[in-house]
Amino acid sequence: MDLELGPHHAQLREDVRAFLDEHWPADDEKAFRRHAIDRGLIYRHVPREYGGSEQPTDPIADDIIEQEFTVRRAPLGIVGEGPDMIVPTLLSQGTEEQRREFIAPTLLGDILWCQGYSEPSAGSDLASLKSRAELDGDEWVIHGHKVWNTGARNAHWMFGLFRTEPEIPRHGGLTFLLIPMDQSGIEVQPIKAMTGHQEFNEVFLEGARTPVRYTVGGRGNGWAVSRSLLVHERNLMGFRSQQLFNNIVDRARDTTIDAGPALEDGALRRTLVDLEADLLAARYSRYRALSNAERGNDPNAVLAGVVKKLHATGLVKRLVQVGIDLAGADEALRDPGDATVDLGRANEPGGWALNYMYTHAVAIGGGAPNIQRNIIGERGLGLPRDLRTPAVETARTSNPNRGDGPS
Amino acid sequence: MDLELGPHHAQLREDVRAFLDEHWPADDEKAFRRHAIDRGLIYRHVPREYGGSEQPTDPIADDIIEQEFTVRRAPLGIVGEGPDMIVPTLLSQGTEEQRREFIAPTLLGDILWCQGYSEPSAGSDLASLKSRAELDGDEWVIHGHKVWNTGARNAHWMFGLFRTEPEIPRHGGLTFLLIPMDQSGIEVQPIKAMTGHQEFNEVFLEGARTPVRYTVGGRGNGWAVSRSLLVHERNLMGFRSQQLFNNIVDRARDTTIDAGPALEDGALRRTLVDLEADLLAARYSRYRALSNAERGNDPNAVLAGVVKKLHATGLVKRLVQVGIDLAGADEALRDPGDATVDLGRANEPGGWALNYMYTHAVAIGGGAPNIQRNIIGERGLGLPRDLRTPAVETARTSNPNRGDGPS
Amino acid sequence: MHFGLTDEQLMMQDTVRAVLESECPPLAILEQLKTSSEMAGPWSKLSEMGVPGLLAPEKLGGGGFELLDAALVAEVSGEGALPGPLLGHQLAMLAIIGGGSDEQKERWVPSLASGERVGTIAWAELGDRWDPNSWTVRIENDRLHGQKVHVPAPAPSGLVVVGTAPGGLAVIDGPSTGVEFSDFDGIDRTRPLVEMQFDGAVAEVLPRGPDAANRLRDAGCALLAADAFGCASRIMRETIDYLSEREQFGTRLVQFQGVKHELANMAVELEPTRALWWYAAHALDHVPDEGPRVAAMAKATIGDRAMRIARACVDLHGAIGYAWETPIHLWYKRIMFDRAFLGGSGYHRDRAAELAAW
Amino acid sequence: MHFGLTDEQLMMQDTVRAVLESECPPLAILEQLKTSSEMAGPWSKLSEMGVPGLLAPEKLGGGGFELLDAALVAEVSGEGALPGPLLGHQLAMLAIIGGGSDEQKERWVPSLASGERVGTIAWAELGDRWDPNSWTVRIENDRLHGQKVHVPAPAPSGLVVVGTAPGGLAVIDGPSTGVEFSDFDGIDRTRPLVEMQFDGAVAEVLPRGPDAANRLRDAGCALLAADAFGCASRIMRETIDYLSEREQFGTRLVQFQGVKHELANMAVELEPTRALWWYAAHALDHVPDEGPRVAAMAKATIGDRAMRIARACVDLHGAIGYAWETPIHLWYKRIMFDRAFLGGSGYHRDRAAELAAW
Repeated sequence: MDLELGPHHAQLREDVRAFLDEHWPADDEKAFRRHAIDRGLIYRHVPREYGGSEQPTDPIADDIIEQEFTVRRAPLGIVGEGPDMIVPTLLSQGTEEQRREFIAPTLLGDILWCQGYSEPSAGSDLASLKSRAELDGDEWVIHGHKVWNTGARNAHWMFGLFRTEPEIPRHGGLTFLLIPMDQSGIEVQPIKAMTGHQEFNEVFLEGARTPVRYTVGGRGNGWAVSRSLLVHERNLMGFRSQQLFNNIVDRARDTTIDAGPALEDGALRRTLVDLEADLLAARYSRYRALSNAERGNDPNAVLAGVVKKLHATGLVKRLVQVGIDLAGADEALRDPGDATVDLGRANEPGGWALNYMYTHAVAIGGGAPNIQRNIIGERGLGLPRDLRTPAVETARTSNPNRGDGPS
Repeated sequence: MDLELGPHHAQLREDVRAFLDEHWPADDEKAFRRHAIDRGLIYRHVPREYGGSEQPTDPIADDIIEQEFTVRRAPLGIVGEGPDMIVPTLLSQGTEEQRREFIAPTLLGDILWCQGYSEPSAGSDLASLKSRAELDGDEWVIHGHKVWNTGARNAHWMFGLFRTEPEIPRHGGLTFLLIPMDQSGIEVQPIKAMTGHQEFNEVFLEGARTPVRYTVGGRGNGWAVSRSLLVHERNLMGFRSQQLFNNIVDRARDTTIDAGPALEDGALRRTLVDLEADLLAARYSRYRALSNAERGNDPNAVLAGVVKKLHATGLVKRLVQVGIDLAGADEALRDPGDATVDLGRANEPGGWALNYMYTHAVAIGGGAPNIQRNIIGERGLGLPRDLRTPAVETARTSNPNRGDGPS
Repeated sequence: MHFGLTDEQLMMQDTVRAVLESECPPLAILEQLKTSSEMAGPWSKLSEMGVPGLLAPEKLGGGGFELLDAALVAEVSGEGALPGPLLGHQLAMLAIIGGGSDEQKERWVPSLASGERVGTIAWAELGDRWDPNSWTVRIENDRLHGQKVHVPAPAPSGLVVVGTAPGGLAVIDGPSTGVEFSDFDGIDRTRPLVEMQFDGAVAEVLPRGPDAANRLRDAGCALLAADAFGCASRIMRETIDYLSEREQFGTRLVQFQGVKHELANMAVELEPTRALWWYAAHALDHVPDEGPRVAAMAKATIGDRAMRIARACVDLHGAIGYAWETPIHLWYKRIMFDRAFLGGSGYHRDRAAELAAW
Repeated sequence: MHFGLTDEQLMMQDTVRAVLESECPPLAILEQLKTSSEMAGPWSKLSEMGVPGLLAPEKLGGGGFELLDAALVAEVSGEGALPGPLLGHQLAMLAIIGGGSDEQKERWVPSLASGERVGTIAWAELGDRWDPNSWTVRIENDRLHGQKVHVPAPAPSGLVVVGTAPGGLAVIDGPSTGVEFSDFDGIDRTRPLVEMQFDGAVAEVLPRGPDAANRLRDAGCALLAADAFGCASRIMRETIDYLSEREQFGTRLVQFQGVKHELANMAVELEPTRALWWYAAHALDHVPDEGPRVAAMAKATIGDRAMRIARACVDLHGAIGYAWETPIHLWYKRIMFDRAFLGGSGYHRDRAAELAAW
């Protein structure tokens, strides 16, 4: 085990601060990001040739960079379907042509993406999806209906799974396609969330078209392509949780329980210790996963991988409950209004109520909790399939990355 | 709603105290119980003609009597399979001859009973039991193997389910029999529990015999007879929980947290309030059930009935956890030794450790928790059967009173 | 001994339930919220049925019912996510009945009982000051000074009972100068809240206000507990209904044992607490030694459980549970209100501990 | 950056695991407990492998390993419910290494490291006095007076490190007058405890004892956390194995989704904490600012979760889980020991809060 905060880490922190002193605040976020890429501070896992900064794996360095950027409210890499999902997918499964066309502009925010997985009747059971693409010359013609799409209104492109081989059942007949959004065959309708915000969209595809060269991973291989996403999954949840925790501590300093600061209340202190224990467990589990990705000798790596999501969502739910209760009636009775899900601003008006509800999107997104439990049981603990569930389910549950949720 | 602690209740408390002043302590418990029956203080639900004291339903009166007897450590009615299970069964399903022969001696402890339900391969799935009885003239001849029998070593009689119609599958082929224990065809072997105590027995029946007149409820009707038990179930758990709670409060007075009595610790106080809320919920749910038994107008009575057991076992588990943690290392590191599961004495050495483990017997006894959950889902919430479980299960889950547990 | 509802009480619940289902079914509430944040609710229908005056004495035009009856209505109100001013109205009524002089009662109660006038209660102050001892609004020469928050939105011509330092009550009888209302963007759209600033508003002191204030708080706890219970049981029912329809993997979701057991665990948490709020409401009228403490316990316990159930049920729905079009957020937010209004769970647990005999 | 085990560490765990499985498999431990409450355990085998001296410096005959390595052995010890004096021995060794003079180390460490002598630690005093500041045993003129409880049973010729007021350490080097042992009927039969009464027993003060005492406590927390983790993961495995065999309703119990989801929830609670105790042990050697605090958090968190898992797994077995013949109570009781020894979860949470930067 080698986790020393070495001299290079102290140096990195100095470097980051100096970088921010020089470049931030900036009017032009894109220019700022270009500088940050040049200096190896963001998109550290993406090769230089595709627009990343290509740095060695070092989660401690990642943490230092995130901390310093966050304190200064400087933008890190873009968060969203583009950099987090399609970029790693194209890196591992895309054609050279696709990589050159999409990755760099995606990292700089010139191309925005949305995701086309879930359908009204295919949520947890994604392999049952119905939206279909048919070849017409060198173009796919697409008819279908996607839901729980977060970015459709602003996105330039959509990626997703479409049924191309109607004769092959379930997940065998799917193809992963990239589709331009700006065309007459696509209509986007917003879906309002319980928070009152327009967080999702429905996307209706009626004769939408995309060239065959935008097929990723080959025709009929869509299921495998979508599975590969999980390997590259970023762990934003851990960072988010730490920020929520920090917000709780801030609040506890300013709130009174029994005529003293809440931070001196014995029960709250024990609760904070419990929460922090899981924050540390999540943080070092992430380090553990990264190390195993390099060495591959962790005998419990699969189990550790499949429990990660439920551990993270369980923790974030405990955090928001403690936060909203500590914030008291003035927050619990308040509509989130225009509050944004800003990691560092839960203590602003409406912030706790918004985060409180938003955790449902976090919990459901990327796979309903019960699907996760099946995966943990079957892949993590080696349990057999459920009692007489249809055989088709095996295929489905082998993909922990998708589910009955927003995407 | 009419729950007034009326003048008659105040009078009752005076009467009970006077009774105890006069009759307790006594060397002869049986004589003491006879007096208590004469005065209407114990076996209040059993008709006079069968040896009970035949009083109107009044749980407040029950509570007063229990409180006063417990304070004085005077014996209430006998607790066990006899008065709690076979007496109500015979009252509702037995022949007049059976009632006259068994009930009064059972109430006075002259006849002790044990229960023959579970078998090695039939726990939760009780309908699959194999022990069989065959007619030989006017006697049943019995071969089989029962487990998790608590009273077999001292019992004079066993009641239980036996397969009498081998051609009828599952629960259809069972008969409820009463069998004398003192015969050569019966061998009892003790089973030690994790507490170190000999809490259970295995019973081997090899050619054991019992007269046909000891068939209860008719041949082949055993399943229905065993189901009727649940209706008469006594709620000892509530009383037990209250006693454990009182022990925690006592302990909290004598234990120091942060240089003050634990009873002044804010976190513990909130925990006590939470526990007490469920004690009250359980108590008034019991009153509610008794009232509904008389009026039958409670639209949620079925749901309230099926959740009772898991609510009670969940509560008792929280209680022992708080208790053992409060008692500290000196108790948590101590073997239960000869401690007894005495309701009022958890604070004596070994008492918390014993209760801590004993709650498993409580939780498992009378139906594994997951069987209870199925029953709650199906009977309480109207959910359909599980996904493609065998049809036979319906019959099984319709009996919430039995399960994969000690009996 | 009888610990259960009478057939009349059950019938009353069914009647109110039917009115809510016909007058303001959840989908209609959602529809109305699209264009307005004002939820009128079926006040006149409820008034015809005597609901506003349930707790008022018969001789003042009320129903002369007990708090348990009001709690039974609160349960059904929770089930139906009843929009409107009932909660604040009932508390205002209790304030006058408990704290007012005979003359005041005769002056105010009949029109409140009939529903002709609507009352509300200005209780909390900023910083979670729910405890009457912590109030800072002053009344001097029948004039109020200070600020109240989280006031159930009063009708323009309404009557407002105001908590005053140290723990008293005063009444603003209709529009008055020296009162300024400001909007508060409340989480529960069916029960909007406002903030009130008093700068010399004319008010009448309720002579027995200090006694009444505690009674109000206790009654409010019981009513909010019953409301939260109703919300949670309705959310469970909505969830079961949805999962019974929704198919995935060729199977209705409700048939998965994992789902069934999760729902069963919710029922184990919730159903036994029905007897707890029944008893809390009953005891406030009949067992004065226990009522306030049990009401505090009921509010804390049921509020927390209802919230957990609401949150778990959203997740059981999958993404659709998070969508605004699915009405469960009506109850979810109502439970948030029920938990927070009159003070949070920790506050009431601490109170219950203070009141305990141990 | 590397945060994982080396192949050597994994191999060491496998080796110890194999020794325990061959020398003292759970059923053999149960069998031995039928006739004796003394559990010898495979001490000589472990000594051959260098386990007793793992933490001793190489120049004193030890392995020169880190606390993480000792914690990895503790995990495996938990998995195998290892009977014997390893815990007390390791803490005694750490006491002498951390608190002794050079001469004392040279005198005592080699024979302890080889396993030839067995050490133990007399830490707690009656009334849950685990904090070194709370100790009352006095040492005057190299003679001890007072009482210690919950002492891991020492060998007759063993070495006993004794905590003394105010927070120091002293060593009783083998049999001595003025020491009286009395039996304590301990819950964990694989790690018996005694009580010790000192009435003028001869002892040598460890000059740097006060520093060492804190280090001991912290190391103990990490070792107990690792042990409890091992116990819980083994209990889960035993439960899965049993439920995979046991059929009811014509189906293996493990195929019921309710069972599967309950096991999955346990894994979600437990598996991430592996990285927590790894880090606690690592930090105690390498990140002195964080080590003590994280070790306290690991003990409290993992102890509580392991206990919950143990209790849930007993119930998942059905009645057979409650039977003494089923070995899971070995781990169950071992977790009870791990949670209570060196102080309960609340105590360590309070300590962690005191040490926090917030």
